Amino acid sequence: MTTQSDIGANEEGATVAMPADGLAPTPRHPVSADPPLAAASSRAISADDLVDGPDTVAQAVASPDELQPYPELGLRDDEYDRIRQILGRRPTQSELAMYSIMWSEHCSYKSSKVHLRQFGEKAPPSDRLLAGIGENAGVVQISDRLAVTFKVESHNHPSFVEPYQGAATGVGGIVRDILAMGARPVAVMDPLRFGAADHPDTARVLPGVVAGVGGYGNCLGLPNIGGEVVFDPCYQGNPLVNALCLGVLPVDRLQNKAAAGPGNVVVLMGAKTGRDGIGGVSVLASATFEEASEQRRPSVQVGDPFTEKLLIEACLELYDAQLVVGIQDLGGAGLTCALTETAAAAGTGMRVWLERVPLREPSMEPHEILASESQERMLLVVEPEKLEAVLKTAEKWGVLATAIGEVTPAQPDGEPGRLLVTWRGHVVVDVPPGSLVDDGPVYARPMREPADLILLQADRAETLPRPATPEALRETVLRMIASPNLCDKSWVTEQYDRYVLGNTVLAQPEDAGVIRVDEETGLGVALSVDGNGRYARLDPYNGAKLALAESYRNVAVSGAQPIAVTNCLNFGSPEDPGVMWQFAEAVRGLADGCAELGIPVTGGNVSFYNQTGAAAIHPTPVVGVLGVLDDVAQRVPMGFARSAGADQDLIFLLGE
Amino acid sequence: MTARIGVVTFPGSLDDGDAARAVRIAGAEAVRLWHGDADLHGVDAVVLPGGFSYGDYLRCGAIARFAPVMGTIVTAARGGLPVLGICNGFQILCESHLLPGALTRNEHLHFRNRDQLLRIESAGTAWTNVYQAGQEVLIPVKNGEGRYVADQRTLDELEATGRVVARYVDGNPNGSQRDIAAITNEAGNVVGIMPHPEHAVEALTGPSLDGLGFFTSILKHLAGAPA
Amino acid sequence: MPRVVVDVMLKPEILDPQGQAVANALPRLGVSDVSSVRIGRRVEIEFTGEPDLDRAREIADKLLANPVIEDFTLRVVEMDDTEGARP
Amino acid sequence: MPRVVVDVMLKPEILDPQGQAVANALPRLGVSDVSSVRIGRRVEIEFTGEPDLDRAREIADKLLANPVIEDFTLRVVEMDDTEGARP
Ligand SMILES: Nc1ncnc2c1ncn2[C@@H]1O[C@H](COP(=O)(O)OP(=O)(O)O)[C@@H](O)[C@H]1O
Repeated sequence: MTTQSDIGANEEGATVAMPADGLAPTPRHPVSADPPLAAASSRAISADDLVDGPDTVAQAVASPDELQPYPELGLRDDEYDRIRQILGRRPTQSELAMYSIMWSEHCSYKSSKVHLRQFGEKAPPSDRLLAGIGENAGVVQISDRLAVTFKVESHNHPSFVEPYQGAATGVGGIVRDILAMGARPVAVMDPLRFGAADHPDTARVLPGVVAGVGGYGNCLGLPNIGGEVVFDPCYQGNPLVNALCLGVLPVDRLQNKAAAGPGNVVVLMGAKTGRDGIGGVSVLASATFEEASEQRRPSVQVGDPFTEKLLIEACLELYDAQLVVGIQDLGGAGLTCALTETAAAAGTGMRVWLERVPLREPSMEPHEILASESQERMLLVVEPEKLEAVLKTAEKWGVLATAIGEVTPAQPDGEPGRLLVTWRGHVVVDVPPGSLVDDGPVYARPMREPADLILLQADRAETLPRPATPEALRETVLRMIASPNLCDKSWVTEQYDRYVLGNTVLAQPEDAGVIRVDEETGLGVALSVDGNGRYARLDPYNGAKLALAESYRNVAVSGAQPIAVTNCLNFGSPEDPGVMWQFAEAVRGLADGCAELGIPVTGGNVSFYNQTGAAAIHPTPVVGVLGVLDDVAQRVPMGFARSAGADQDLIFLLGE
Repeated sequence: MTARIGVVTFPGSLDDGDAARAVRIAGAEAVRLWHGDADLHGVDAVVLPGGFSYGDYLRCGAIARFAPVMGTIVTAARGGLPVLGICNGFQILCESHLLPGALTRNEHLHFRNRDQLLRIESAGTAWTNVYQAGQEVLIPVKNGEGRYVADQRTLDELEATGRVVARYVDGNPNGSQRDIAAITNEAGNVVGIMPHPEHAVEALTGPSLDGLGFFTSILKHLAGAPA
Repeated sequence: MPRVVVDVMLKPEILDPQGQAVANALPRLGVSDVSSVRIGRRVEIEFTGEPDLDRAREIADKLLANPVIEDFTLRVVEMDDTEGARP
Repeated sequence: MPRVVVDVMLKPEILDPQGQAVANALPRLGVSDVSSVRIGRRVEIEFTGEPDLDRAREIADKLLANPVIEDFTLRVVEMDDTEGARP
């Protein structure tokens, strides 16, 4: 790419003129909660801006041959060509950053999409499902009045880099997904996988992850009602930190993300935006900052659960007062994802003044602001006449809220609107939002059964020596219960608050967590998350089914009726045909299993590239099942309690 | 007339709903108080609930102490208003100097949540009068900074004047000096307790019903108190 | 920009489990000549105008330190030229 | 006794929720001229013999600071005559 000084003043001049044609740089609603930034937006454009200004659309038109660092951003040649085709020109720096994020595996599901369809296709019909796959989280109705929403997500890689913050922000992220559906988050769970228990790096990762899950969840006031701690050397360089959140909402409070209604105001609420997690797109600035950029661009995000707690309370108050039209959380892809998804969902356009985004570091450039993964932020779409009430609510809870843009109409010809982003008067983004969200690449990647699978399967459990004497049996049992995977987990679970909110009916060490949802009727839900990477390694199809069956059983034995499934699919690189085969088989198994049990997958998450060099983790589908209890007083705890009055109780073994 | 018990919500309060529920289960009316409102709305007693007020980022309770509502509560408590501080509320009471000493990082450096056996040492306070001195109760404890510390003189004085309200038995979960779990002021109207009695008021959700006594005690106290 | 730095340390008689945990871990790093480790807070306060020591002292006294368990000291530090050596 | 003091601060670009919470609380104390507060750790290391800066640097690097999000500086300080003014 060129250095910024290549940018000629001539093209820039044309750009500066653009705001005159109806795109007033001053907000129509003078509402920024941050006066200095609002002031910056209307300050005169100085000569400095012309030299150091951002890459604009006008420049992109004028310099079609400029080399751009798309391979460093993870885009392939054909993907880059597609972008040029869509835009009819080269993308600006900001646009390139946005496409690279939205078309990444993480956001576009480009390798998994073709397989995940089965969840919808094979799902049994359900009249409980108010929102399903594709939404921030699935929503299931559990009574005339109430619905619950739940989802499990991964934060694996960040938790390896910085265990505490990685795990903490993993919890924070899934909680915002649940919040975005209109629900009050009411519980969390944390399926975890680590390398060997006695490996020195496990001593770094495990305590940090557990403290991070606890630190964030405890501080938000969400009871932790279950999870998993599994050790296996295959996770040594790729620990799995999955986090599940459960939320409850009145059916009529269901929110959606569509930025409907031209003229409505786009509000950014929550933390200021900093250079968190923009490691990926930092190459865009490296030509000018070289060494400095290394220092300035941490890929680590730091969580602030206190701000998230305030954000939760503020959002719930906004929902109850019916003050928002649409809402979306800011997750991994930051503003880029929130702006494009909300606009694409409504078919509208959007006009955004990027300089109004409150920044933690004033020197941030447009592409950095768009890519930032700063935590604890939500994007709201608000009718202009309700804006003041929204800002008042935010102020009451002490969170920042700033109008940064407005919804614009679809094109006159009926085509969806465009997303137009300016920064101090320069047009830095002008794209069809749907092209980022829905038109990303989709791959049917090559798949091949791993060559070593036959060998692995040949080594059968039946051929292992078995304890034959009572002493040997005793020794085996003692070894098993002392093994890290089966031992008491209270060192972990004691670091989690399971009492807060006062509705935890069952939690650790029970098979399923049970939460009372309605204090008057006793209505409640049970949840379990389970996975077994070793089964899935031997047979991904049946391994996924077994994970589902285990979770389903755990919920059923608590006394609940299982009704919905979420899942987090943790795999190696999809570019490895063996991994891709494992993935396809696991998805097929889970979809078939759900069809057989008659419950739908309502949402989930795919985490690929859990791999060090050529060595992938065991395929690890983690499955969460949710069940309903009409009266939580009827729950069945795990312990055998002596019935009153009886001398002895009988123990039965059910099944084959 | 039913007693009206105020429950304060600070930004970051988490167990405020639970405290209000416990108040209702005990048979009183729970009145929600807001940190930014200095008015106590005529309540007969106040509960400062658990949580992470203001994120507890500096020191637990350090920032909450400056909330407008605390100004009023400190004055009223000195005048005899019964105040119960639970966990974060206990920390706030110490930071506000209504109670002596301080709550510091757990000795083992971890947040710890477990069902904890306590011995009620003093049944003479506004919040413990339905218990018997020496009675053992099972109540959840959950904190990261619950280790009570004070200088030797203060500790000796607390012991000598019967102001240690409850002690951990069967294991000290955080390294508290002299196993102290709860203390009171000289007048016995202000009590700070680290464990969470509000989490032990329903058979379905708690390990016992042993926590309810704190909330029924205040009703008994108010009923006996001269108007 | 000069800032006021407030150092808040636990009083010597108060147990510092964090410092102790570090001290206990040192032998495992092959360090045996450390007799004690204490961990406190360092607070850097930047004023809009000139650094104001009296103001800072008031903030420290009321908010940053808890006199029951902590002591503090404060001073003005030029930040560009840092106090110590970078590693 | 001289000690080695290690100051560990979050890198400037990393969010500091602690410092932010304190900064936001100041107006309630009547303080309005503070523009930013950053909070880190101050670690005092006492050696059995002479203070050993290299040793301390190694300890800081491996144990005291998290290089992913924190920077540290270190120096030898005479403790009896403290660095700053007592309140
Ligand atoms: N990371 C965790 N977070 C919360 N709870 C956990 C975690 N790991 C295990 N648990 C809980 O501890 C209990 C025992 O776990 P585990 O030994 O995996 O049981 P099981 O084999 O029955 O699934 C279960 O209630 C489980 O939910």
